[in-house]
Amino acid sequence: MYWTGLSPDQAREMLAEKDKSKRDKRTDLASAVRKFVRDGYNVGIAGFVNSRQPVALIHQIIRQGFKELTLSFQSAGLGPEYLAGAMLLDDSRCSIKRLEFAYWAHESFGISPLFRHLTENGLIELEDWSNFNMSARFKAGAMGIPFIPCRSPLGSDVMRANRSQVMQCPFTGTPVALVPASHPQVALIHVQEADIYGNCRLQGPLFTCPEIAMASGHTIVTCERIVEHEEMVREPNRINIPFFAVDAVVEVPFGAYPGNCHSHYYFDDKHIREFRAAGEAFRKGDSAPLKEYYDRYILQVVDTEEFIDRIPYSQLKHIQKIELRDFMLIQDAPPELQRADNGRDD
Amino acid sequence: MYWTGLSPDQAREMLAEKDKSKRDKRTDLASAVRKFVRDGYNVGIAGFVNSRQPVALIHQIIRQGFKELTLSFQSAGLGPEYLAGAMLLDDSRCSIKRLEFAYWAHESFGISPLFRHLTENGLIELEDWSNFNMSARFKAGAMGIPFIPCRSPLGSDVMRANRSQVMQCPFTGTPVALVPASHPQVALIHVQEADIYGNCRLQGPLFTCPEIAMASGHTIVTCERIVEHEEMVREPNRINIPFFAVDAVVEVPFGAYPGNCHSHYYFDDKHIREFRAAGEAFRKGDSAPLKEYYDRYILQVVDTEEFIDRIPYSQLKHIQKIELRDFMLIQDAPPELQRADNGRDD
Amino acid sequence: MSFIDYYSDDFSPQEMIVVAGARTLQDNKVIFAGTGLPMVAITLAQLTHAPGIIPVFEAGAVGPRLTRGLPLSVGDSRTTSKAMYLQGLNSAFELAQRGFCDYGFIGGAEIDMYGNLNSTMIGDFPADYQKPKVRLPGSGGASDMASSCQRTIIIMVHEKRRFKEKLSYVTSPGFLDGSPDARKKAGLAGKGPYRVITTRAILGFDQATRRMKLLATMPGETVESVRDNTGFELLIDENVYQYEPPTNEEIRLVRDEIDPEGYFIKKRIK
Amino acid sequence: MSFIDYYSDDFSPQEMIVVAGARTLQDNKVIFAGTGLPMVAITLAQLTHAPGIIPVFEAGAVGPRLTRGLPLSVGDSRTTSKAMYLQGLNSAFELAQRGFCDYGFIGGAEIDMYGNLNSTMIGDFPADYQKPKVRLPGSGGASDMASSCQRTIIIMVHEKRRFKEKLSYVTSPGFLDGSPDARKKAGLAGKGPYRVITTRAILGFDQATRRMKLLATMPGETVESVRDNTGFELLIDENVYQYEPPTNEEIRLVRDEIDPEGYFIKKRIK
Repeated sequence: MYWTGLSPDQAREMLAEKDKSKRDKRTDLASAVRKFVRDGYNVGIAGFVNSRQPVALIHQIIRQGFKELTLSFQSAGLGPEYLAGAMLLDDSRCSIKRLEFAYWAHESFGISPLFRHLTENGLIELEDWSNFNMSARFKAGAMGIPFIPCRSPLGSDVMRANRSQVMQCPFTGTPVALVPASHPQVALIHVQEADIYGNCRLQGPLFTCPEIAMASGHTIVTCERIVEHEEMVREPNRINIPFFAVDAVVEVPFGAYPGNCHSHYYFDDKHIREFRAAGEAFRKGDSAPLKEYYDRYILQVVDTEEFIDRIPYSQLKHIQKIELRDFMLIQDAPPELQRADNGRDD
Repeated sequence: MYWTGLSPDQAREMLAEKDKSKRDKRTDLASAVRKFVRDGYNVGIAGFVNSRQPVALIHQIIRQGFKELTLSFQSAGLGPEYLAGAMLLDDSRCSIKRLEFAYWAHESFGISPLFRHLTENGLIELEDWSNFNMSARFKAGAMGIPFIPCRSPLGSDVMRANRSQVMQCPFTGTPVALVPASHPQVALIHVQEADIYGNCRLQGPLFTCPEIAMASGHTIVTCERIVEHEEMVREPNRINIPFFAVDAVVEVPFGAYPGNCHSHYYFDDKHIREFRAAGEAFRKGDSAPLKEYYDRYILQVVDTEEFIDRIPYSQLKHIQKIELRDFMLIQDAPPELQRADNGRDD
Repeated sequence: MSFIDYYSDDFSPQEMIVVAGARTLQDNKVIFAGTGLPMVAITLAQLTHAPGIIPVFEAGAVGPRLTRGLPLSVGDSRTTSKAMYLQGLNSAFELAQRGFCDYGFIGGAEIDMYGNLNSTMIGDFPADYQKPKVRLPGSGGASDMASSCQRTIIIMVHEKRRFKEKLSYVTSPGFLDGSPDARKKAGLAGKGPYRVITTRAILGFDQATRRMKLLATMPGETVESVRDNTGFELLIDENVYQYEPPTNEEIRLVRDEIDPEGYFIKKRIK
Repeated sequence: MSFIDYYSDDFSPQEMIVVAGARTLQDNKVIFAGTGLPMVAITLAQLTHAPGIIPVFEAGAVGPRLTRGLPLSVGDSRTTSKAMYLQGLNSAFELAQRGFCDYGFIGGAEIDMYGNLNSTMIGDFPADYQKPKVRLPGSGGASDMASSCQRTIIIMVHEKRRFKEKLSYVTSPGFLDGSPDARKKAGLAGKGPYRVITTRAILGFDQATRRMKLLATMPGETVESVRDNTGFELLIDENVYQYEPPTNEEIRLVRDEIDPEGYFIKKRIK
């Protein structure tokens, strides 16, 4: 079988030889990307659809320009969409070679116009999996086993178009799918909180972030805020990614914007629609809006701070407010201010 | 292959047909054991060595009497030791038929005299695994897959005396061990906190408790204290066992005594030694101390509360104090009261 | 209350299916929810007859109360309020694989008579796989839900081009080729499709043949109109009936409480 | 400070090996620690030359500071203070299997010339497996550490009956039958034994033959005395040397700070 990214043996050897000491890993976006991303790499994109997508890192990758990337993820929207746009505007600067994935769209915000464009024109290599398959592949990688058994989606065409194998279980005699480990060369992850050593505490769904971090050759973490190490280790049961699975830590508030970052900000509906509309125009033959979008928000800014500078304050305030208001409603608001609670009376 | 406990298909079917509603599952020790334990069952023992062993449940099993049990655990001390003593004193009341396990002893408190007695006299069936193997077997069970690949301990005699199979990995061509899922009919678990529905929040190491709970046909949870549901769900990221993996919740303070229960009490060194000494005397031919121990602490009391009534207050205070004092030292004590900190200066 | 006050006479086909979807859900069951209409239907069920439904979202949340507003993604912040378990994708799918999820509740783009769904591509497979005629978003978690939840409920728009004799690609397994025990032989854990809820009908599956069967027609539809909009031969239940229209209260809940911004349920232009 | 003040002249063989164990550990490495003497040695190393050691305990704790007193179990409360990851057994062993653990540090009851360990049974295997002559506690996690940590350090009492030509049972794999690439062929991830630290010697393994080799003798021991207490033919390094005795400070730390109650290091009766 062919491996994209690292083979299990390569991944093991690379990690075994790595310096795993507890040391300050803070750096800036440009340095982290320069140090850990290369042309031709298999890049693991953490988050889920448009939540906690590593947008800041992807923008930086676009600014620096990397070619022939393989993207590995379960479900993603903004991350691959931004790379697709960069490729379609100038593929001598940035390009996707291949996808190992389960879903590329934006859920309630609609399908991905650029994914349709790339695929329907045969511009990228596809390997379809299910969400569970991709998550399990990262998990196998994180666990240090070459494959993991999975019962879905057996019998489907998904399993005919990828590298999974179906075997008779030697214990039960029934068929089971084996999905091979995924070890991207580099993982891109956005989290709420990290300490300077790379210990990460996630809020809300974990998605497949811990698994991707532990499976990958190198892991770059951006975080909404760096917290004191002593605060982090006060609650060891809440640490979701251990420091030695992380190679670089960059503090980037709004690092998942315009997506959702649990406890910090909800989707920026308006901005996502603006970006999607530019993609849709591109698919229909008008590349101007997409070019304008990239110039304005990615290429003419040096980092995420400058990107966020170009978003109206009222929009940022709104997405923070609807995220935090919701939290208040759940936990602290007086009953008369709460929405009808459809849970059971307990 | 033969399955002990439930086969993967049986385990799936049983769970699929179960009532998984969110309902009050509080009950008492005797009712829980009466309802969910049967002669001949494969019993999953949670905890690790002498920490968070389900002692209260095991004492109750001894009081009610169950025969021909298969015990499944990774490393345990007090749990199987208590059952072994009950068997050796009266095997018409209580007996162990078989072990699927990795380690039975007491670490710093010494080896298990009753385990030696049982095995060296050929009184129980043995299936040796490693700690990882047993943990991975429960994990496969919890994940709903019939086996899980494991790279250890390949090449050892452990793998020659159990039901694992070695296969060539179809992706890498190298050998990998496959360990079959374990689905005990019933799991015994002691935790610090549960709500009335069975959601559990663990403190300290999780051991293999979540996996055993999710793998087993039924799960009985004892807890140091029942917490309000609203308090539990305030921090969903801290819930380690979801309510629908639990069938009964019993509030039993000191439910892991004389073992360690993180955040509540440390080992009762003195009591463990007393119990071990009685076992050692038995192995050397004198059954009187063991009989006295069982009469006094297990058979002549109706529940854990009465058992704890027979422990001197000063002993209980001591084990709480050394557990809590330690916590204070870490987090809150002024530097001059702390032990030398051998961590790095950070 | 008179009949005229009780039932709505102003609802869209999309509103009808979410109401029917909600009514199909039993109280106190664990429902693994796909994105879009299933989330709306579950919320409606929780607000009406089934407050004890335990939703599971693939990004990790189990049993949240959907009191923070309709989630726009099965992985967003709104799926997590007071959840009783909150890990990640692996844990959610493992719960289903183990048997914790009574129903998988998913949408679909194309379906065949055995309840198989396509959400991957239109075109020849595998010939055109790398350059399909139309590329859809891909499996996501739907194929895993359809594989491992005990039963599957499917909710979709009923058009002839979506109800097809042969799918370009089977993304989410139904009864596969319809042969006896096809799912079991493939190694699937769940029992397969239970209901298909569409803009025109409620459909089930014939036990003997595993073929799709019309159980009820939506208000304004007939057996013939459903047949005409189905691209394969449909079995008709001997007790086929007219489905009860949405109540005013159901419609109010959908419009005013659940999806006031019209993210999933398009506003009806009067 | 004079030589006489610096080195201890009052120490037990057990104290000698934990001191030697500690000195063997490099700073800033990840050490997966078995129960008993390895825990004492790691703590001593952290208090002396290697404050940056990252201990991993199989019950789940990664990188705790051992400031709450010596753990009496690798799963007890004292292993968790300020840990940087705290899950369970699966996570700990998976970290090792993935390659995060530089060294496994374990004790053993019996060893052979290829560094294989027995902690399961004495007697004929498999004939007497169900009724062994002597039953030991079993593998625990030691076999997993010996399999998957990048290198293994073994610490044990040096007696002829423990250093055996042939083990009753191989619990923890060393170099297996000693053949070239035996570990790799078996499918093991780690590279195998690195050092054996005993009450009489420091031993390593010959690269060409993977056989145990005497590197240094403990104070009071000679090449002959070590040979006499070894049940198989020992290779002798050409640069074999006398091992440096414990310092007063090391002994003080072990006795007064690390194991004052003598749980693992028996009190020396003067």
